[in-house]
Amino acid sequence: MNIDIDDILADLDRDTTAVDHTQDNFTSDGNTTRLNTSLDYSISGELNGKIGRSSEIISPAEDFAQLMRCWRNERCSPELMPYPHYLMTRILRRIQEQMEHIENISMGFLEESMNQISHGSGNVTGDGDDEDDEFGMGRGNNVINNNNKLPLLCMEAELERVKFVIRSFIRCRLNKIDKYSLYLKQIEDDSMNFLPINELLSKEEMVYHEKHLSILLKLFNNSILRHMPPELQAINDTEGTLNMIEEPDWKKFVFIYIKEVKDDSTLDRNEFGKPCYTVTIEELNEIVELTIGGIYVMRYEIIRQLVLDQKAYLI
Amino acid sequence: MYGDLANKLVLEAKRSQQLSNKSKKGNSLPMYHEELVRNILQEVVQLSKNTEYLKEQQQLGNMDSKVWKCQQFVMLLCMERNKRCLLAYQRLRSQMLDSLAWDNNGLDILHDTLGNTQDTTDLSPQEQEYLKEYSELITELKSGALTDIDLTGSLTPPSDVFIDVRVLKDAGEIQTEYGVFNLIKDSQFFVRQSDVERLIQQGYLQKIK
Amino acid sequence: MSLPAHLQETFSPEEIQFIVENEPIKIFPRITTRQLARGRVGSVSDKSSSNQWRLITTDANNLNNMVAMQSTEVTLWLALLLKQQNKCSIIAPKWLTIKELDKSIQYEKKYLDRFSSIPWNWLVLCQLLFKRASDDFHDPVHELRSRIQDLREIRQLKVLKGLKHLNNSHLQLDNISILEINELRPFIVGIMDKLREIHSASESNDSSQANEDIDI
Amino acid sequence: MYYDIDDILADSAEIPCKFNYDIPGLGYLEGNPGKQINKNTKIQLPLWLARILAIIGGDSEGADENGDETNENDNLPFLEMQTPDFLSNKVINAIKTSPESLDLHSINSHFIELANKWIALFGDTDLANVIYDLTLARSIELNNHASSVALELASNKPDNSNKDSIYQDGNNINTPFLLSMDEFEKKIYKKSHNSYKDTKKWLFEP
Repeated sequence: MNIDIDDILADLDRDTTAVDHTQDNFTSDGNTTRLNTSLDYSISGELNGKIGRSSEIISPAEDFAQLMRCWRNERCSPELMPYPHYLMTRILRRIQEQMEHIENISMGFLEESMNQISHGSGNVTGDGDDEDDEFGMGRGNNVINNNNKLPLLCMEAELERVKFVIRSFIRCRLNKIDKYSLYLKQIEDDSMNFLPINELLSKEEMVYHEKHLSILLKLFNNSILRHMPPELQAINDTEGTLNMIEEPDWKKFVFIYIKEVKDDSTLDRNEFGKPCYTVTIEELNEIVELTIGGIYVMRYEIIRQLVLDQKAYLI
Repeated sequence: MYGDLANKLVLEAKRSQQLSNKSKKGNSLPMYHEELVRNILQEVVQLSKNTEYLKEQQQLGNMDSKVWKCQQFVMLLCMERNKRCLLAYQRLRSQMLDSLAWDNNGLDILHDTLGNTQDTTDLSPQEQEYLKEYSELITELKSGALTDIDLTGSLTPPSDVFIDVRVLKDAGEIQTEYGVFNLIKDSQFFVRQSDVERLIQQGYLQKIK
Repeated sequence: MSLPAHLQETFSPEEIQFIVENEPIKIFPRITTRQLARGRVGSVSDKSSSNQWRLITTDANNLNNMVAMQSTEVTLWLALLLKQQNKCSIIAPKWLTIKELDKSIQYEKKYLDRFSSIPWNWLVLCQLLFKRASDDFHDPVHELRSRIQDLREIRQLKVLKGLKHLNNSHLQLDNISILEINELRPFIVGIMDKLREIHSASESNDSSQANEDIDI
Repeated sequence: MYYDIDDILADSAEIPCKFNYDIPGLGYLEGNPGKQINKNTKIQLPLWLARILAIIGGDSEGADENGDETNENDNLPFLEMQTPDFLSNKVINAIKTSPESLDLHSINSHFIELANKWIALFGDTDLANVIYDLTLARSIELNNHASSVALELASNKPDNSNKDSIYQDGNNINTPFLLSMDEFEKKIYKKSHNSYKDTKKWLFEP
């Protein structure tokens, strides 16, 4: 499988990403079935089931809402969620463009203010006593101090916000990558997994995973393992008295909100005629109805598919 | 009894865990228990030798198989226990080192004295190497596709993008998109928070409410 | 750890605020941004775009078409920013009046086993508005505040009473708000996980299988 | 769980064991190096050791061939674990009588975790019910303490440097219940207390 996601993404439109022209690139591969399934997953996961309608345009607002979902799900779920490749590419590109845009605007302002300084009204140390201080925030020339700059102020603020979410999102993912590094290694070697590792992780995350694991193992080896008899040097022993590989706690309780999805054939009706999803907690032999709009504390494994299908949110 | 030393080490680990839990900001690591670790490793070597010896005896037919099996198991379990304790201790410390590296923006804190609270001599040579390499990894990750994000930046949501700051100590000139600021003690500026985050952390600037 | 331990358990209240700030709210702008040159939207030249909003997380249309004293809807954080710059007043949501809050309080008192359906962000939203837009309310803010406090206390008491129903299966907590969830999460999840572990430990007698796993 | 510090510590709890065989050379386990351990000897062993020795040792191949009595004896594991003090009838009864006023920490600092391990080892449903009720009943008490955050804490005191310390928060000083919590309960207490406190702080921020 030598498909470079980035190559495909490079073809995608800028702000208005048409979805399904990426499909062909994948089906030409020998590994058609599995790849398509996983791709379907990541696309439908990202776009809320809009696959197949090539005219569909994803607005920046929708994308950001989706990013917020990804961030909140990631923070609440015990497992590492699939990396939203397409979404992240679009948003990172928008950030970059916006930064350039802002720079252009502020360069303009800077020139303006330079001109003012050369005309003798400069106040560089800034004691903040500008008469034309429309925002009540002027502190000299190094500030945004007129009405025209209000959009710029908002755009800067927005940029900080979106950067924060991505930062927090990635840091959360890195933390899970570290926590489950050996487990992920195991997944990597197991081709039967639901997502190949290069879809579960971003390219950067794959590098991080590999390198961090290797320096950690080096630390373990140099300070402990190499002083041990050979039969005790393993770090991934799952057969011994204790499993050395930590897996996500699939049964961990999480808070979920059941979303309203129109015309979902998997929806049932409860005794009051309200639409709901029926799930079974096998260990307890219990059947639970999850009503649309309801909030529950549930075992993660029970509602995992609903979350992946975006029918439920972790909150 | 075998395993007692290892237990002591884990109690140490528990203590440093509690210490670092107390502050939300990553604490520095306590001293690496080099001697204790060495003694535990020695115990393992001793156990391993005993195991070899017993194996020879068994092969010579000098031992009842049940007795041999039991002795083997006891020693194996002791070795495994020691291994688990050693690894858990080292893993906990490696996690603390990770936090340290993130708090220091992936900078080489061993050679950066600015605002650094970690005493290098409290780390084992292997840990120092680990910290150096992990810091490099963070630096590497920060560039590339995620350059714009500043991965080591604040994990508190941005509240005020622009803030008033007071200069606490002279810090020379800084260049931002909004021009050059000459940071002279006691002067005040209205600046973009992200531009001066580091200077605030380092105590050069103070946010004015 | 690349994420501090306290953020691995739950969100910080500041993060909850951040989430809430991305919701839309109605405002009365005090400025007009709508430009007369119609039909050129989308192809604005670089020069005029410096006083146009171009945003990447929300639709900037409303911002670029503000007319003074004509209500419009923007994202809360933008509303708060405009408000801070004295460029708008914020229209408090309908449920945030003395009359509506009294209704909610009555409901909370009447039904001891459920929460009234005030919005999922009520506690955060009103806190933000009280703090940053207190002059935009028709009702006296201190009275609104005391009712919010009443609501908070009644609901807290309800939660406290409900805790004895924690179990190893699941809970249904409709209409519990985001800040309430977040505050309770470490406790509820911590205890329910343990109850689950205790129960499943008794179900799976693992001594027999462990026997086969061990080999010298 | 492999790297979990508390799990490792819980595993070090001592369990009374009875050996089913004479084993020469294991005297060091009871402080007599070089000596043998005699059949039926009672000895305290850490759980991490006892747990395995209690399920292995049986000579299954031999038993398959001839089922006479000697071989059946040979099928016993190396040792048997006996009910440890922290799960004695006395303790169980105390749990049933008044779970909230029990000093769990002094019975065993990892009581709940250990009880859980015991339940898993023997599939002990009765014990599971007792521990389940105990955990739940005490959690209510725990929550009462964790959620009572003194108002002064909500204000931003700059000198509040050790505010996260478990026993030093406002009205919680020297509360007997807090001192009676085991390590699991302490962990939950800290997490939830911090959560209540952070929320309150945010709500009352000036």
